[in-house]
Amino acid sequence: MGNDVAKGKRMTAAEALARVKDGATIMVGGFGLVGAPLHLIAELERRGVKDLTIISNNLGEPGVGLGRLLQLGRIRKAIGSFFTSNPDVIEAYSRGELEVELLPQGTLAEAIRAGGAGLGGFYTPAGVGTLLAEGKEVRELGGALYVLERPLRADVALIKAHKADELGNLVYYKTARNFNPLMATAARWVVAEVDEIVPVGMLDPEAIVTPHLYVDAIVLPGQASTPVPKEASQA
Amino acid sequence: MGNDVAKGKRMTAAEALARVKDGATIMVGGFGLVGAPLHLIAELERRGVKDLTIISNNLGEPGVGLGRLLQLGRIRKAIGSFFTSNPDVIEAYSRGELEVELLPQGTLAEAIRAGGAGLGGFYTPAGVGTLLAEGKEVRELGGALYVLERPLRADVALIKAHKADELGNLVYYKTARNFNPLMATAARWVVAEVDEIVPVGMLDPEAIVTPHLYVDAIVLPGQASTPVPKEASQA
Amino acid sequence: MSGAKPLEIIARRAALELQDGDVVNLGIGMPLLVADYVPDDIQVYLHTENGLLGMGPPPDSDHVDPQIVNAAKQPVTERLGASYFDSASSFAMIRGAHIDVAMLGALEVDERGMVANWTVPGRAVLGVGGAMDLLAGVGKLIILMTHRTRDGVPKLVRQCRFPLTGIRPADVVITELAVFRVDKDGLVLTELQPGVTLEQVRAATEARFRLAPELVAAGAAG
Amino acid sequence: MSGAKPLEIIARRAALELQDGDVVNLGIGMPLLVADYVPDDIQVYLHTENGLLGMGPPPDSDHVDPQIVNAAKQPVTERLGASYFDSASSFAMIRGAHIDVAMLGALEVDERGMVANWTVPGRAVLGVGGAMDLLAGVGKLIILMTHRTRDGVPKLVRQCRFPLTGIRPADVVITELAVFRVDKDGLVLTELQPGVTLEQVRAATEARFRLAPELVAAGAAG
Repeated sequence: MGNDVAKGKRMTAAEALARVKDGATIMVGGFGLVGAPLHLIAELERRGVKDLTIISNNLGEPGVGLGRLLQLGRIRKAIGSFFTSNPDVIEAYSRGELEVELLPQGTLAEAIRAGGAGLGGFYTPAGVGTLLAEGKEVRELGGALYVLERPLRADVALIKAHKADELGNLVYYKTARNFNPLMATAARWVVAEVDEIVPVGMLDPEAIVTPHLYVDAIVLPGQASTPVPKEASQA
Repeated sequence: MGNDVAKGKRMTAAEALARVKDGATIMVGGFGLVGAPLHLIAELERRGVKDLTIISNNLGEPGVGLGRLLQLGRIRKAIGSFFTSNPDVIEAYSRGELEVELLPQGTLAEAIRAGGAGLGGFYTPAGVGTLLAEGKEVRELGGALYVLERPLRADVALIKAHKADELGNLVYYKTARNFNPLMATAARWVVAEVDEIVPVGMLDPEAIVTPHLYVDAIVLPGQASTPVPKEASQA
Repeated sequence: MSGAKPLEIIARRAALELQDGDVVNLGIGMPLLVADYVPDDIQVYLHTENGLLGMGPPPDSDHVDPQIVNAAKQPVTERLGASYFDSASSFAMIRGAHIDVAMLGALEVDERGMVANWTVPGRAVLGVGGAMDLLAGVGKLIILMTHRTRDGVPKLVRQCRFPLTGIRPADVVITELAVFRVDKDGLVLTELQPGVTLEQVRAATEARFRLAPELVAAGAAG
Repeated sequence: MSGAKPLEIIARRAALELQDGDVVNLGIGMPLLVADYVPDDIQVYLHTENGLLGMGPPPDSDHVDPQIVNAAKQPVTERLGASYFDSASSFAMIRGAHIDVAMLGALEVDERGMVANWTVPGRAVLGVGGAMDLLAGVGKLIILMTHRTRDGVPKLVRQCRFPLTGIRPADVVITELAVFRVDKDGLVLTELQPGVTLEQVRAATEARFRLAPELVAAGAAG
């Protein structure tokens, strides 16, 4: 809801993330590292915030992206669909250092959309009769069984887009789109890392994927005025 | 689900609507007449099918678009959000000739999306405490009240797009988009009336709004081989 | 009361509620007038629920595009930076509180701020449009209406006689006589329109309301 | 049995299940091989749940775009007529039965056709991906798997020991030994892979299954 600031959404990563506090719930876009806002994640690392709840499909790779925050012990809980590709998650979980909430990938996407769309919940067929439906309401509707799933929302969303205009309208690039447009709708403060910022009017009104009302801050990494420490910039 | 035909989705209106039978449930795109598939509606008239259930935001204007089908007594039931702009609806309803199911506009849109997305239902705050929630489940979730709404699906969807490619990928034009992309997802047989058909590859993969898997038939009115009767062509 | 028409008075005052950067939905009918009074030094972005963010004013008759319309199906224009989207996406913005302000008309507002603005009792219920979604979802709900009906019946009432549009109260009510804010205890009169007295407001209002401290201080209560 | 490798035998046979115009999701792992065996005279459209319809083969090493990947996060290409969309839209296609065919691997399939393909007992449950959505939603569900584990344990079992992926049965199961269809009464053996005998299938299968009439007629039961 980038509504309190008409202009001046362009910020450094440090400015954009200044409000992120210990214990925050943060959505992070990307499917693995594809479409992940790596510069914003590096800034999260630099800020040293901890006890984070991360909503993201995965937790990066060992030492890269969100995987770096995990190694540093900054993540308390992860909500996503596929963590087994990062062995560090398995280790942290088995040591009791990381709480995990697992959702089917389509449910994760839909729950984020529902959070952004002001819905109270939805019934999905995915997961019925499985371990992932345990403890959840299962209900017959129109002759089929569905699980009730609840919306997800966050304090902050960190997303990666391809281009922004100065108002904050966004377009994405190829399969780097994935969860990013959904997360843009479901957090109180939405920061978009972009490859390019163009003047208003340069994006086709029919092709804008994320209208500007969803975006609070635009960060163009090359223009960051805040130096990023070496170990973080490797991400 | 235009999956049984890889090529040859291009058809005349008559061919595309040959399968529409009396008693069918039909979604019809458009916000008023803006984005309404007027040539396909004229073909419905020509075919003479009746006892139709129409899912559409409105029922056209008196004698125009769906309003013409209403005048001819072809519509048994209408599901939509705003019918008072067509006085014929009020008359037909008061004479007991038309059944009406009224939904908040956002609920109508979301229910069509849910139908296309395989969901069993969703909880919306719109309508809580009003006449339109009577008889529906109202439930507190996360401290707020929501109405349970059910998905909508149809036998046939008649939509209006701007351009199609030969595969059936679609883009729309301005506010003529409205309900059309949603209805494309929620019917067993989806017919798109378009202004132009372009070769595959001419639509930007990032800007396609309706991917081809949703589209069964593409109708370019200028190329219809079936003559449309005079009174219908006025629509 | 000045010589200006009631609707103009209301729209002019309503525009002052807007802040720079606000995303605003003006519904249909009278609130659309507010667009003409937005102060020059702020930028607001108009959302119309049929699928456009960045709505501009009506075109002149030579530049009408019949496929660019507002929620009342009237031709409008597209501003630089506008975007188009489907109806589900548009109402996701509304229900999800991504619209900062909605300005809507009303038939009645009760003394708790509850709004009736979609149908009248006894008539067949055949139209609702986006009224309930807007009421349930937007950030700030501002009701614009004449203080009384044409027949002189107060529209700020103890309890709505007309069917409610939802269970979420208005945040602000603006009439040609006064401005009210709604808090948890109900209506608070915060401002008299120029030339209007408290007695005039009392005489035209059925709902009970309190006076804002600033009004008491200004002596309006006298 | 021919000299071909099991995975190749399975993929080659699976490709014959495809029809012209099908929209197909190949999940991750072995089923991705099927793309290499699609008959030349039909056109299918590959959907990958991370947000692409119209996926093409892996690029050569000079043309890798790291931002075009499949569900296994491997680089792929984009075919003419492709489109990109977000994850909610992609899974709407899946749950809404807009994907005609999904071909997925499995750890076990039971004699009712129920599928276990996402986790093993006793291990922490830390990954599911799109498996449950695909199973619940696609038009036709085809399971591709070796008939036994590397240790020779049958994977077609009376009842799954591994956690189920859902309550929707597979439509077809293809192994390097045989093809089964699933009807309301369970598994039906419809085809032996070239050179495979019914006795070999029986010996490698724990699940009970019936013989399709065409197999009986062909004398396979002897």
